Amino acid sequence: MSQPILEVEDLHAGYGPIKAVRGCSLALSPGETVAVVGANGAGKTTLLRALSNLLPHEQGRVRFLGEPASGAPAHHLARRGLLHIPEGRGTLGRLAVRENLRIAYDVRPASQPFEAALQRVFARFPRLGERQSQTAGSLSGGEQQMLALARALINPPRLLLVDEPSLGLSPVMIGEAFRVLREFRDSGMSILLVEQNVMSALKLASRAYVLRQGQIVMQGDSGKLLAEGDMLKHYLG
Amino acid sequence: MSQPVLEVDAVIKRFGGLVAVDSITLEVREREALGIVGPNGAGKTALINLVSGFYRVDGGAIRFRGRDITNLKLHRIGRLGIARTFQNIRIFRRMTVLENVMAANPRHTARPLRSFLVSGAARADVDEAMALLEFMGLAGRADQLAGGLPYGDARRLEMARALAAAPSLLLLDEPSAGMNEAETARLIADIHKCRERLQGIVLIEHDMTMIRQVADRVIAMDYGKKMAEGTAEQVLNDPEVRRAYLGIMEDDRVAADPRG
Amino acid sequence: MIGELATMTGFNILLAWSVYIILLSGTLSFANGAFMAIGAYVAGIVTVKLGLPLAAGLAAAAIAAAAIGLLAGYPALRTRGIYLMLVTVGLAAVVETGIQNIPYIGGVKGMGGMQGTTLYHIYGAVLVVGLALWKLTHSPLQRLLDAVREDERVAGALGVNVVYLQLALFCFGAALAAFAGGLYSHHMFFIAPDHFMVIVSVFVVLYVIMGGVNNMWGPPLGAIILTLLPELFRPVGQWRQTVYGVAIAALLLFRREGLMPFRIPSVRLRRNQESGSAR
Amino acid sequence: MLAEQLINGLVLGAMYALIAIGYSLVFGVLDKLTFAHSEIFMVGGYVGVATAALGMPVWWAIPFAIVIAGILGLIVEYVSFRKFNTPDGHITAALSSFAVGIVMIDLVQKVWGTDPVDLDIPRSIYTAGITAWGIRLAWIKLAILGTTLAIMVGLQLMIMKSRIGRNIRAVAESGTASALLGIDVKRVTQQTFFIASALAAVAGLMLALRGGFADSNVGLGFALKALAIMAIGGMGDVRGAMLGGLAIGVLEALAFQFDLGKFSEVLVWGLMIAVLLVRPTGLFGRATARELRA
Repeated sequence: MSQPILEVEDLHAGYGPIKAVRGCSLALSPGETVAVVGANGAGKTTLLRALSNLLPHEQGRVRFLGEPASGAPAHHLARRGLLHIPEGRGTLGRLAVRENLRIAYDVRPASQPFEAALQRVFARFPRLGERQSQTAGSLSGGEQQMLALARALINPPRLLLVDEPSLGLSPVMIGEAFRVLREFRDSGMSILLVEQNVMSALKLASRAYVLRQGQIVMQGDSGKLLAEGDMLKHYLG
Repeated sequence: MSQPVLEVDAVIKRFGGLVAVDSITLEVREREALGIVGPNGAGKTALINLVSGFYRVDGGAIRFRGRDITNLKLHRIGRLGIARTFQNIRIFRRMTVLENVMAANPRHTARPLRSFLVSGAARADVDEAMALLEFMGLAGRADQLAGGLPYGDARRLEMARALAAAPSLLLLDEPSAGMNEAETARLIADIHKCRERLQGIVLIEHDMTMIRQVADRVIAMDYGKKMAEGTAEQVLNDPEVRRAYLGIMEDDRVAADPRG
Repeated sequence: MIGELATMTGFNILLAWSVYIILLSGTLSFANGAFMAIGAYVAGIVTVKLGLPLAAGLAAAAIAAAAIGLLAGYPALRTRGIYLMLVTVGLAAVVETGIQNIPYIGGVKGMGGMQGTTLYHIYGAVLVVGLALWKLTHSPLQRLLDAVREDERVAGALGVNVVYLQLALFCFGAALAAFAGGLYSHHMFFIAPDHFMVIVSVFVVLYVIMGGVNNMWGPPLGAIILTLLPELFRPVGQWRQTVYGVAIAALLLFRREGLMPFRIPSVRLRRNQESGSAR
Repeated sequence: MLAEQLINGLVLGAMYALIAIGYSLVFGVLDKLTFAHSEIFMVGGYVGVATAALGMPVWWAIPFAIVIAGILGLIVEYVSFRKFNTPDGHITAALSSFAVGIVMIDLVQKVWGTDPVDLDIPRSIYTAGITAWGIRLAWIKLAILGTTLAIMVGLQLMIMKSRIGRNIRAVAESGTASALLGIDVKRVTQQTFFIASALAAVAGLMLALRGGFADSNVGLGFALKALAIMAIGGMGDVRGAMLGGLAIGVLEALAFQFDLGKFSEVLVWGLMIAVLLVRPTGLFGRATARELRA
């Protein structure tokens, strides 16, 4: 088995008194798509923010591409190939669509020249092409989500962290977002997906962890988790 | 039938194009605990912010004990007897636990400048506050800085401070977020203790055990609309609610989705 | 020399407290130098031109500044943070330019003839204001103000009319600065616009920040140190200003909270608690 | 002559604009105010004095001013701003930069004394000029206007087209989102201070060139006015600062022309207070659509 892309051991992180992540351990191998599911307030978003070093690790160890990641500034991890699409998508509203993509492209050396990569993205997301010189803030919620996901297309990352892609989207756009994520998965991209929408997450990911009150209470193959009835118990109590 | 404590009548709240609260109508009856559930971004917290005066209402009306409080100034709503807690705990961290509770004393918040003349450690004020701290099991930490409190105690301090404002309606915004089983069980006990002091409670929660044990009636919200209403059992077993919570199965979205 | 130093320190303590009073409610004012100027001139007009006693001059000064504080304060309080800072700087600049251009008060050349302030007046005022602030620190009002400073919205939700409180304190602060201004003009015998440049307001805020904003003793401490520091560096001779600047920058760097970082709690439990966890 | 006054107004406005743009950049990216900006502006003038004293053609002072001011800007960023990134840190940072400003004034006065110092460049520079349509146009004024406008256009291009400009606008919007996109926020902050300080020094140099002397006490007055201009134009909005600066320069020239004299001073402040009260984010600033703060 090749070396895992991401290894997390007994991670503790949180905001001041609120210890949202209390000892999580997980791993992700190259090309794998893994989901982290759980009710709101379970610590999913905090986990991702800790993995991309937006939050300090109070305890535990994280290794990205085999090298220790704890303590490195967030932009170092980004330059080593970790792309974190945060809750609320993290698009730069006052910059043009094209500029948002240019910044995502410049993160690390790319195999393709920018214009070529841009045309490839606009082929997949024609609407972004039509609006490329508009400010990202003027896009609709769904379009901003597409712009956020397009960042993983213009210069594919080694690991994609996606935080609640379905948040605030209409059902139609949720379907579209998951279709894009499925294309990324099928193209061999390693993805760690945090999602409250359990069914969609488990249908996309091969494996999943269930988080409850900052701790991993269940993990396993998506099929097995889907089948087990008590999965719902963790949600509806 | 006595007059409801709180009436929310077709209230609307918009942020730019997004309609966060879409003409919600609900009421809290005398001595009732109303639960509000719904997935992330459903507009639950926005609704509480509207009732407590943190947000301005864009449409509809809010009545508290028969009196119209729509878009009333924040401090006027507070003085009428609506108190609340916050999802991300907003206690006064550089003040002691006792000071946090005494700061909410309605005698002084109503006439701040006059309180200059009173002694800060007036026996009556201190005893009143200490009684509340004992009630919430925080008496031992009275002189400790609120900033240093462990998570569960910080939540209880926020409730003690809300009660110190002598409210008749208490709004709780996901009080159990980030709490483990034991802390949640104790929180449920604390809420039951508070009930006799209050005419109504509104509880926003994701922890369904809490909803079942505290809420007399439950409302489910999604995309700013009321999706279901009834007893805890009815609402939590409603297929529509389960789908909103667990998300839509890819293939079975054939039926035209009402939320469009 | 010592007398002069003591006098200036006394004025600076009163001015520092005038900024502290406003800062108590979470509003920072860079206009207190201007309020001092208003006080100095108004008191001067009342005593010299109208021939009334010093007390009347000081009272008029305080009332005038409070009125201007009310007029400028209410709209200004609608702004927040950096904007509020800028509006008060703007106010200071307008007053500074104004007093330079009003012939009645001598314009750029200034105005003279005021006298009557003694060291007793100054330190009498310091004592009175100090007692009042001590009473405030141990009153419920201190808790309300700390709450407003820490989370204005939550304080509002608990029933505190925050804007009213901020406006009231803005006027009290302005009045105190003007009172000190009145004393100042009757000590200096002669005043001119360049005594009250915007830079005065900046320095007064520096006293408060340096001394520590969380405690009534912070501002006087800051005022005393920053008034005496230049004298201390006199032996450094011509490098006084540089050393003074470096000292301030270093102090701010290492004592971010200011020299008096801790709050005086407004209430302590008399009987000590049995349970160990409380201590 | 009205036309001549208008030229003077534009020249003065150009200098206001350059300082105001510097404030806008720092405020836009850092959400903080720097009080050392005024002294870096003053230092610009003395770079002109030094260059002339070395006998070099005075245009060499521009690159010198940019480098020296840029380094001063980095020092201010490190000493006064690096450590104070807490929300209520902006007051302490502003005062710390004020203290650094005091040191700058004192050091300059140690070398050149407290009185204004003349630039020893041939007087002919001031008299040379042309009279077109009956208006007396001194070369020096046209040169200053030209240089300043060129810098402003160049800056606008850099902000809008270059990578540094894109990164500055990204960090100005959100440091977190920028970090996740691989932008080194600390590096961009330093670049911003360098550029802002360089602009201020060039403005100071222009003032010294126009007047023929450098003055160590010119900083505070000019800077406070530029601060007002930035607020009027829109906090953190470079375009606003440019237009605001030129407009105020012309208005003051007109006020002087119709000998309103001193009241032109109050004009700027009155306008600022009015604009801030009506529209806190200034004329061009984006009204940060913050809901009633929850």
